[in-house]
Order: sequence, then structure tokens, then C-alpha cells
Amino acid sequence: MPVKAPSDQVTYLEAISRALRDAMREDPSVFLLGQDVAAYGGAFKVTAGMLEDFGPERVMNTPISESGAIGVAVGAALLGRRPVVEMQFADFISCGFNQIVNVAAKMFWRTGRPVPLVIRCPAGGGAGAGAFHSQCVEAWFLHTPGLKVVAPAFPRDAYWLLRAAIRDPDPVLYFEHKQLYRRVKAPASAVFDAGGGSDGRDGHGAGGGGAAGPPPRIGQAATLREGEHVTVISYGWTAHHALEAAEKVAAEGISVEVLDLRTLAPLDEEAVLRAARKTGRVLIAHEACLSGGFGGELAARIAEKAFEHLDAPVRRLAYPDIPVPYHRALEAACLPSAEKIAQVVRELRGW
Amino acid sequence: MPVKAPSDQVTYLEAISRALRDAMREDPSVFLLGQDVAAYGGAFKVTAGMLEDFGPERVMNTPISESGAIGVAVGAALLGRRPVVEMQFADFISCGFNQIVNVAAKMFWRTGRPVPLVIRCPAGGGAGAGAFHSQCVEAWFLHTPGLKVVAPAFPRDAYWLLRAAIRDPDPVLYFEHKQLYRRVKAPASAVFDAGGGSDGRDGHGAGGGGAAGPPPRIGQAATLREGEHVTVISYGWTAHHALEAAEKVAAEGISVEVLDLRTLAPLDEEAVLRAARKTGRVLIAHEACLSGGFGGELAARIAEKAFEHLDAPVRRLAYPDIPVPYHRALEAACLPSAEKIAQVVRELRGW
Amino acid sequence: MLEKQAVPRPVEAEGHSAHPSPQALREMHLFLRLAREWDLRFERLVRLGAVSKWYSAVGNEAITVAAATAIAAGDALVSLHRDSGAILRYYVDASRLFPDQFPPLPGRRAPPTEPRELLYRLACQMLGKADGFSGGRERSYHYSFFHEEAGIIHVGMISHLGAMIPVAAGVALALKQAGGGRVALNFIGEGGTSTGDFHEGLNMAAVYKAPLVLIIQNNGYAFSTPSSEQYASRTLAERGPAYGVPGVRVDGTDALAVLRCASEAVARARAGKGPTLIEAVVGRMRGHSEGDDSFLVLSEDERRRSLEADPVLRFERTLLESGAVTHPYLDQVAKRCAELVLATVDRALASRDPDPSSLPGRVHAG
Amino acid sequence: MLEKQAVPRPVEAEGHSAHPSPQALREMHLFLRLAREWDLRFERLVRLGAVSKWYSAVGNEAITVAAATAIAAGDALVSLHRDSGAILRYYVDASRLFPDQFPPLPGRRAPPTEPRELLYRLACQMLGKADGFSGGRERSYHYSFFHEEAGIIHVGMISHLGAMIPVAAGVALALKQAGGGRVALNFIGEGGTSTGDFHEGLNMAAVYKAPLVLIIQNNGYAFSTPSSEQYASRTLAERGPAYGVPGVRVDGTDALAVLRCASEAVARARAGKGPTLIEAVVGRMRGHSEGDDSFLVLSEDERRRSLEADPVLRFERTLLESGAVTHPYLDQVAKRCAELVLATVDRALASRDPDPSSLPGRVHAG
Ligand SMILES: Cc1ncc(C[n+]2csc(CCOP(=O)(O)OP(=O)(O)O)c2C)c(N)n1
Ligand SMILES: Cc1ncc(C[n+]2csc(CCOP(=O)(O)OP(=O)(O)O)c2C)c(N)n1
Ligand SMILES: [Mg+2]
Ligand SMILES: [Mg+2]
Repeated sequence: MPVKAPSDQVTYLEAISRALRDAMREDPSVFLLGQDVAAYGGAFKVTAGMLEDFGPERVMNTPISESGAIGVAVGAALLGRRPVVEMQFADFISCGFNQIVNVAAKMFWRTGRPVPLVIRCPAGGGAGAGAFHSQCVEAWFLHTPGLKVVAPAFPRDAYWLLRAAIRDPDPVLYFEHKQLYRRVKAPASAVFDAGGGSDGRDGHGAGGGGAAGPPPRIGQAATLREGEHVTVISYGWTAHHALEAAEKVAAEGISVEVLDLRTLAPLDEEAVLRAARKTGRVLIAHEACLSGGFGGELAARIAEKAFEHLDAPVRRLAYPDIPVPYHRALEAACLPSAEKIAQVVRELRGW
Repeated sequence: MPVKAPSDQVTYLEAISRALRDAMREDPSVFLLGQDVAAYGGAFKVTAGMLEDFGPERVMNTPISESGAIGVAVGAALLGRRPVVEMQFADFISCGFNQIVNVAAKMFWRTGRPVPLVIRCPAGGGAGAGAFHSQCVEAWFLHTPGLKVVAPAFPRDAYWLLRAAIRDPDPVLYFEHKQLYRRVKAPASAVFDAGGGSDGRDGHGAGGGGAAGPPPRIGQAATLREGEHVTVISYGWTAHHALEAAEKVAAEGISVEVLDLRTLAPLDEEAVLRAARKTGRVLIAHEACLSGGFGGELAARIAEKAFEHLDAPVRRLAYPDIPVPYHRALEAACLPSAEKIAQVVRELRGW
Repeated sequence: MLEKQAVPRPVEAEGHSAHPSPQALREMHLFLRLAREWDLRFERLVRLGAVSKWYSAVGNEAITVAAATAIAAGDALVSLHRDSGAILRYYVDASRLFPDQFPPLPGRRAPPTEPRELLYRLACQMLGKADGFSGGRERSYHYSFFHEEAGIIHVGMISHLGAMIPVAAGVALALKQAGGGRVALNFIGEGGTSTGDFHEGLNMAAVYKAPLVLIIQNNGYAFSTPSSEQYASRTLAERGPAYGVPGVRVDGTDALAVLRCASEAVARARAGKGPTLIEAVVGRMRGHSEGDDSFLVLSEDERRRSLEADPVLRFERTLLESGAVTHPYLDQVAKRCAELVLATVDRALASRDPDPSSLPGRVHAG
Repeated sequence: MLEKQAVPRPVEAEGHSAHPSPQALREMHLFLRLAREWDLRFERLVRLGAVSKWYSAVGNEAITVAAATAIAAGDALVSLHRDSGAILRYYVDASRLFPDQFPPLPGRRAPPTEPRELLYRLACQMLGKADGFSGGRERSYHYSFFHEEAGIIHVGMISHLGAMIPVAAGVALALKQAGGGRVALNFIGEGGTSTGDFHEGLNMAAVYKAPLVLIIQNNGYAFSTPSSEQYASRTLAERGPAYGVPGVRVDGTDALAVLRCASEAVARARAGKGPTLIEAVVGRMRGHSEGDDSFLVLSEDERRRSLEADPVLRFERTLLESGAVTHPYLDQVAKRCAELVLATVDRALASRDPDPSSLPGRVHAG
């Protein structure tokens, strides 16, 4: 059951799937590892049809062994292969934690041998899936030198950043928010165009209006929307809420700049500081828990390096410091939303 | 080979050891788990003599199974026992990561069953021990709701916070910096006194001059030194550097307030904000890597909640974003030091 | 600070006998049927959209019910995602549920719990309702329930497979340290045996001679992954000796065979001889979770054979053949169970949802 | 972006024979002796304060040297903390080191590396010097060294025990995918077998039929912890079948026996039949690390017996008895090895330290 051929509209999920396929076609050293990725095509069907197309040597089920799978991938990567490991849910990455932070992350620095490895992590909540199928755990890996971490929010970014991640010589954690899989779409031409076409935003909010340009590279943030009064910095699903919030408050006369980080490590610090300095009022929004989340690092950098430009305290909007509750009403109360973001934006504007 | 009986001077290591003994004597549900903790007394001899004194049911070697050991401890804690697990080095905690962040941390919130568990983590560098025996990994656990994290810098805090950790109904990570083990001492009376004697500082720098008071509790920071011009916030070994730096720059006419967090979670935010507001110039210093380190969270909170009091950007001094190098000269170049702290303090003073 | 948590006292020293009396057989049947009806009901709710996800335990009943029959009040249960049979058996006393049909069995003290109330809370738990064990904070079997008087020490799962095995070993260790010959019963799928925690937990239990009975429910597949891509040994039972513990393989559709193995393992654990690893082999009567298409990974033939080997029907045939029960009896039990489940779940469906204003809620106990 | 990394080509298809010729025996002896002198020298440096920590491999030589003798250039070595014997054997060609005594062996192509230079770099690595493989960034055996022309694919350890086993399985998998019948050799202590990664890595290697030879060096202790507190099975070899791979137990003081087992395992792996688990049993001739008091955990009797079972002396006795060598020959080899090690390490000691101004250094490859 192959993912449907690129039609007019490409979902976020299809963009990921297509990136895998194109990379596999282009480079025989690319191969896939993960639970149920072969005949079944993965829990979310991202790898559907790939076993048929690329064979069992390149599309390999793993036992339920996150640590083993990542370790095997590291070993293969050390010998020049380019494994892409799928976590069935990002939450399970904690079982392979040591392989990531101590084996993969430190390998190049210690030994000079690159580890071209990608770990795909279907992340995030919003589906009523409870504490162990909803987490946003990127921050653990943002305190670990040697890793790269990307978290695209749009099909075009999803496609090109996965292509870049697979080509990258470093271990890359690729966080794909499950809420984007089938909801977020963009025209195929915009998604796959490598030249300088439209930027492939999904037309959601004002995000479709960005400038045309070359495909995104790892380490580049994107300005989703230009604004004068308040800057909202975000990534992943939350970037969509930010856009929606910007739309909302625009009606109230508040002009919001929305920055989508896309890559969390290495951070596009220049873009962050530029966006912060531009308005002097900053909100950082993410779905991961507040304490120790990446928002703290961002706020710290802004507060230090854009100190003189700040007209208001840097605010953070994040998940409360609790596990993800199961019941949908409870979960909804915890998740960031356009309305919550809009509310802080209003407060910042009035500061 | 029992640790020597409390004499006039008590080392940090002896304080830890004594806390374990006193807790074991007081509460039969306390027991020890860890690699080589039984007959051998642990890699650092913290549990020396305890097998003889408390027997093999309460002082148990574990196989080389960090995840297993922590999981076993969680199970026992669920049934009302109070295990204290020793990591041979804090670095190895990554192998038990999932048990901590997904099993232990979330248990009470999910099920209402407390998990009174302590994990002792000999942490930190400075011994030329390389990338895997030197790490400061506390930040991983500061992004995980449900855990408590302490990191005492002085024998008195080491003793009382370990006693409190063992009595605490929540999983507590207890980070003990190896450089403090035998170097930092205080008079026995000051360390163990539960009344209101001297605060048991080690007389290092100005730290000995603190006010007398009741034993520290989890969640309380300590002002090691009062100052007017610049605030340095720190914990663990770095708190000693901060004191030394304060001494250094005092001669230059700069008056430094030094705050020792002691507990990282739950954070004594009030003390942090008070210290920040007092001088309006803040440096946060820790040995963990800069990016994603706890300094970011602290800086973010200060920058948000003490915004109007800040006269200079909040600065951070931390380990560079690399693994710990082996060669002593390389390592020394990376570690925070009194001189490095003094330098930033001077810059902040001049801002 | 925490109130001192006492380890629940042993309520009863002995589990059910491995040679069950006719009434014991009928009780076992009751729970097989009850478990079946339970899961069928929730499968239906998935199709109706009232439940978002369900890992069906249809097909696993002989293992879970029989294993839980081998333990007693005061023993601990650490359960996973297909263990409704064990939970029902462990929580509910037949003589309190249907006193007309099941007089109290000698030697088994009725848990002083109101079974209908417990079943209601369990149904609420499945539905994320306020009256569930976790008050809607947690999903399905991801809760714990301790009831000291009833001798219930039930530690529910987290999703991460394998993680509960060291925890179960720790529960067993604490029971051992407390004395009294109590044991912990824990389940894992054959897929879950590939986790590091399976290894670390079982090895530690073996080294500590912890009274742990670990049952692998080998249904041949983990989600879509067949055993042949999960492990390369002939059986999983032979992993036992690799840890210095007995490894027993049993037909997981044969409740009586499972009861025998489990009872032996429990007796061994009570006697201080440490853990046993049991591999119970079953077919797969459902896909991985209701609503996904993973059942189609099996060949048609395999699906047919698994469905034919239905463990509940098998047990009913055995009972019929032995003359212990009649067809009308079976019909009546099935009807009572279905009605009970229906009423319980309906009541739960109508119950109140948790209140978001109670969140975030305390993440620390003290 | 990364230059395309090619998997190093196979340099030689066959390892040494399991029935070594007299010269092959003398070569094995040379490396046993060289490894011994290597470790003795560093032990001494610990006592002199020139090295801060040393995990001595004295006593492990028969295992490591013999196992590395069973592989060939082009095969991969994934080493741990007591594997100096394997590294020396793998890096160095006897005929290049001492051409007067060791004419090139037929079938074994001399690695086109200058052995004295490699040994110097290795010594620098041990001392954290700038000329070490990691330029002082990493400690002792925590480095990697790839030399395509020489067929050296050497992945060094991280400290976390067990972690290298999945990595070794991945290396083996990549070798299999590349074709050519090459294998990966990996070691672990009996203590390290208790890690989840041992289980996950070996299981995956078995499922994938990866050409991995995993050798457990069972020296009865992990730091201070005796095997009886580490695992409860009778042997560790019997874990093999638990993963569907052969489990072989061998006397780790008998280099020839180890060579036989390892050669068989290598042949099996080359033939596409997957991994083998070898348990090589040795005594402990040293404590956990030089300078700690863990050797005293052993009884006096046990210490004496281990020291008497010295594998190097045992091999020398065998050679003497078979008439293959004479006493003066052995003395001469020992002298040459000691001198070589002394000169190499002295040169390394005198070499330059790394320059802190080069830090932090690149943490990313691209
Ligand atoms: C550590 C971990 N990785 C992945 C998953 C996702 N997952 C949930 S159930 C399952 C299959 C389990 O198979 P098995 O253990 O055989 O039990 P079964 O469902 O067949 O009863 C998987 C892979 C998980 N829960 N935990
Ligand atoms: C995961 C992990 N936990 C703890 C340690 C600390 N440690 C280093 S060596 C060692 C003992 C190793 O014993 P064994 O595997 O038998 O090897 P041996 O040293 O006896 O050769 C321990 C516990 C470690 N390196 N890694
Ligand atoms: Mg299964
Ligand atoms: Mg050992």
C-alpha cells in the first residue's frame, strides 16, 4: 500500500514518506530500521510500500529494542551506511537514550568518525493518547552536544529537512508532530520544488505568504509572518497555533512576527535575536513542559543578547509541568492553543 | 572498613555516609542498592562497613543493570520500602533513564502511589576521567515533572538533604560532586547539629559566615554570601568557585551576593528572584554544558519575573557544548573556575 | 511527607489448587467468560467511537485468568495491556458477585470489596472517567490499585514494554523482604522480551531469588512483527535456564495447563526458590489494536486456526465433556456476564467526566 | 557535508587457521608477550603517578590475542577495556615488526602500516598525548581507528558497559550488507552481560544473522562483585541458545582452545550463519583497576590460583613442551617486547601534550 503518488496536495506525512523514498533511491547506503516499518509500513504508514520497493535488506523491522536499534544504526553508520530509525512513538526514545547521548552524540568529537544517522520521532499530544504516547521530549537532546535536532512544521520543511538530515554526517533527531501528519497539506509543486518557487507553506494563516526561496537547510529558522508589535517564536505544531493567534490578534490591531525555528540544534540564533530585537516583545511557545524546556534556553539567549532591545519581559507559554493527561478535556486544558498564545500576545502588547 | 567515626572534621563524603547510616538505623524500610556497594563499600567507599552493620538484606550489590536496579527500587518503593540506589558514576544513569523519567517520575501523578526512592549520583569532572566519568547531567531531570533534584555543596547540606531525600515520598536524584568528597570539610558539630548551631559551611571563602539555623530542607536555596553589586547563582562544586571568585573581586571593591541553590527541583524561585532583584546584575554558573543547561531556565525566570530590576543582561557561565575532554589541560580549559567567574562578575559590574 | 506505607499484609497464604474442584472449575469458567464479555464490549465501543483505542485481550483469557487463579489475595499483580482476565480474576470474588451460583470456596477469603463497585471503577478507568482509578489522568490499564484489606496490590503498566519487569522484580523483592511467602505475578508479550528491561529485570529477580512469576504471552506477533523477526531461539521458555530459572512452555489456550504451570511456579516462589519464566503460546484472535489493519498480517489460514483455538470455547468444551456443566449452564453464565458488563459499562459511560479545573494536579507526593 | 564513507574493502578473506603452523604459534606467542609487557609497563606508570587509571589486561591475553588471531585484516574489531591483546594483534604484523624473526606468513597480508608508528600512537593515546588517536580528547581505549588500506576497522569503547554490543552488531550488519564474508569481533566482561544492551544487541545480531563473534571474558568478578551476584545461570555460554546462537565455553587461559573456538565462530559468521557467543573463563590476576584494593575481594587462595594459571606462561610451557621453542628464544622475545614497549612508551611520554587552545573543537562533523 504505497503512499499515494504526489498529487496536487501533499500532506506532511506524505512529504516525510516521499523524502525517505527519494533518499533511498538516490543513495544505496540509506536504509530503514524500526518496529513494524517493513511489511506493515510503520504504525503511521510512513514507510508503507517501501519493503516492496526496496527489499528486506533496506527496510528492516527491528525487535522491540530501541537501544539495540539505535546502537545497530550507529554501528552501521560508522561503516558509512545511512540508517534512518523510526521510533514508533517519540516517547519510546527514552529506552534508547544512552545510545543517543553517549554513543552517537559523542562519537565524532571523540573519534573523528561521523555517525550519519537519523532518528525519526513521531511526537506530541492532542490525540487523547495519554502520558506515554504524547510527549515532546526534544529538550533532553538539546542539552547533549553532538546532536542535531529538527522539528519541521510544514510539508516543504518536512521534506527538505529530512533529505538534509539523511545527508548530514551527524546524528539527527527528526521530530514529526503527529497532529500535522494528515492535517497539514501544501501543493506538491510548492513542497518539492528545489528551485525558488513558492515556499510551500500550507496556506494556513498568513504562513502561505512567505517569500519564495531555495529549500530549507538544517540550521535555518523561517519567518512565517512579519510583524511589528510582538514576536512569537515557536516550532512544530505550536507554530501553527502561533500563526492562528497572529491572525486572531491582527483583527485587534496587533501585528505579530512569527518565527518558526524548524531546527532546534544548531540553533539559528541570529534569526532569533533579529526577530526579538525587531519588536522588543517576545513570546516563546512550545508544547514541551515549561521547566527545563527549550524555551528557557531561548529566553536566556534573548534576555542576554538582545537585552537592550527588550521592552517587556520575555514570556514563555508551554505545557504545565505534569505528564500528559489522558482524558481529552484534561489534555485540551494543558495544550498550547491559538487562544492562549493570543492572550499572552495581548499582555505583551499592553506591557 | 567503616568510614571513620565523626571526628572534629567531617568531609562531604563522610556526611553522605553518615546520613545513609543514620537513615538506615532510624527506618528499617531504608535499604541500599548499587554496584559494589556491599562488601566493597562502593567505588568511592561511601557505603563502607554498611554490609557488616546492616546485613545483606539491606545492603545489596546489583548486577551491572542501571535500569534494572532503578526499576527494582521503584517496585520496592511502591510497596513502602525506601531504597537508595547508588549509580557508580552519575554518567551511567543514562542507562536507567526510562525507569526514571517514565516509571518513577510519573508514578504518583498517574496512580497516586508515592515512590520514595533516592538515586545517588557521583557527578562532575575535574579528575581527568574523560567523557564518561565526569558528566553533569542534572538538566535532563529538570525537564521531567515528578522528580526532585538536589545538589548539595557542603557537608551539612549533604547530610541533611540526603536525610530529607530518603524521607521524601518522591523520587529524588541526589547529585554529589566527586571533587567535594574529600576536599570539603566542616566541624562535626556544625554538620550534624539539628538545632540552630552554626550553618556548617566549610569555612571556604566567606561561606563559613552564614547565619545559624535549622537544617536545610529540600527546596531551600542558601545565601552563601551577601553582596550588593552582582549576584552569582550556582550549586555544587561551582558554588565553591563562586565563593572564591567573590573573595577575589572583593579586593577590587566588588561586592558579590552568592546564592547556592542546593535544590534544583523544586526550585526556590523566591530566593532566586530576591537575589536577582537585589543587585540587578546576575551571573548563573554551573558545570553542566551551556545549551539546555539549568542556567537557561534560571535566566529565563529571572529575565521574565525580575525584568524591571535588571541593570544588565543575565549572564551564564557553563561548560562549553562539548563532551568532557580527557587530558587535564584540556579539561581545565573547559571547567568553570573562580577566575572565570570573577571575570564575568567584573564585566557585569562594569555594564 | 508521606504517611508510612505499610506493605499490605498477606490475606491468604495459598492460591488455588492445581487440581481444581468442580466449583473451582466453574469459577475459572466464570472469569474466562467475564473477561471475554468485557473485551467484546470495549471492542464494540471502539467501533461506535466511544473509545479511541483498545488492545483486545480476546484470545488471552486462558493465560491471564488461569495465572491469576494461581495467586491469592496478598500476592501482587503487575499487569500489561492484555491482562484484563488477570485483573478481573484478581479483583473479584465469584461468591460476592453471584452468591447464588458460587458459594465461598474453602480456603479463599473473599476480598472485602464490592465487586460491582470495582467493576464500575474499572469501566470508568477504561473510559477516562472521573470515577476511574486515575480520575481520567491515565488511560485504560495504566493505573494502579492498592487495597490493603482486600490483599490487592495491583501495579498497572506504563506503555514502555519491558519497563514493568524490573518493577515487578522489585515488588517481589519487597514481598520477600516482608516475609510471608507472597509472590508477584507479571506478564509480558513475546515482543516485549526483546527489551533490555526484560533481561535486566529477570536477571536481577533470579540473582535475588525474588518470588516472581513472569509469564510471556507468546501470540506470535508484536503489532505486525512475527516472532521470526523478534527472536531467533526456538522457544522463549529456554531463556529461563539462561537466567538460572526454570523455563516452562505451555499451551496458552489450555487454561488447566496454564493453571498447573502457574501454580507450580507460585509454589516455587513461595518456597523461596525464586522466579519462574513461563512461555504460554497462543494464537492471535485479533489485530494489534482494534481499528488497525494488523490482523491482516496473518495469513487467512493462520487467522482461521487461531480463531478456532478459542481458549474460552475450549474450556467450555472440556467442562461439557467432563460433565461438570451443561449447555444451559454455559448459556446462563454467558448471559449473566454479558448483562453485568453491559450494565457496568453503561453506568460508566453515563458517569461524569473529570474536571479540567482540577488540573494540573499534584505531580509530587510531598 | 560528509565525504562519502566507503566501507573498507576486504583485504584478506581468511583468518589464521585453527591449526596453526609453528611460526603461527610463535607469532601468537609474540603477541601474548607483547600484550603482557604493554600492560606491565602501564601498571608501572600508575605506580609512578604518570597514568591516573589503568584497567590491567594481565591475565586476559590468551583470550584477546587468540580471538584477534582468528580474524583478518578487513574484519572489524570492537574492543573494550581489557582488550589490548586483541588490538596489538589486530594492528601489528609480526613480519613488519621483527622481520628477522617472522617472515611474512602465507595468506596473511601484512597491514601496510608501520607497526612502530602505530604503537607509538597507541601509547600516546594511553597517555592523552597530542599524537594519540584522539589527540588527548579521549582516554585510553576510548578511541577509534579506521585504516582502510590496512583493513583496520577498529571501533573503541565508551565506558558504559554493554553499549558497544549493539554497535558491534551494527558494524557486523554493515559488513554483511557489503558482502565479502567479513566479520566483527567484540568483547564483554561477564559483568557487562547484565546490561540491557547485551540482550538487545545479541538478540538483534541473531535475528539479522549478523556476522558477530561476541566473547565474554568471564573473570569471575565485575569490579568487586562476584559472578554469583551477577547472574544465576550455571554458565554464560548457555545464554547462546537463548538467542538461537551457539554458546561455547572455553578455558580462557588456553590460547589454542580459544583460537579453535574463535576460528569456528568466525567461519560460521563468514558463512552467513550469524553470531556466536563464546564464554572464555579466566582467573583474575589483578584487581579491577590498578591502585584500587579490589583484588583483595578474592580469597588468598583464589588469587594464588589465578596467578598460577597465567595464560602467557601456560602458552610458553606448551611451546616448550612441544619443542617448538627453547628457553633462550622465549627470553629473547620477552626482552625484545619489553624493550620495544619501553622505548615506545618513553617516546610517547616525551611527546607533546595537546593544546588547550584547540578546544572546544568541532562537536559536529558537518
Ligand atoms: C519500548 C516500547 N517500544 C515500542 C512500543 C510500541 N508497542 C506497543 S505494543 C507493541 C507490540 C507488543 O507486542 P508483544 O509484546 O508481543 O505483545 P502483544 O501486543 O502481542 O500482546 C509495540 C511495539 C512500546 N509500547 N514500548
Ligand atoms: C553501564 C555501566 N555501569 C557501571 C559501570 C562501571 N564499571 C566499570 S568496569 C565495571 C566492572 C566490569 O566488570 P566485567 O564486565 O566483568 O569486566 P571486567 O572488568 O571484570 O573485565 C563496572 C561496574 C560501567 N562502566 N558501565
Ligand atoms: Mg505478541
Ligand atoms: Mg569480570
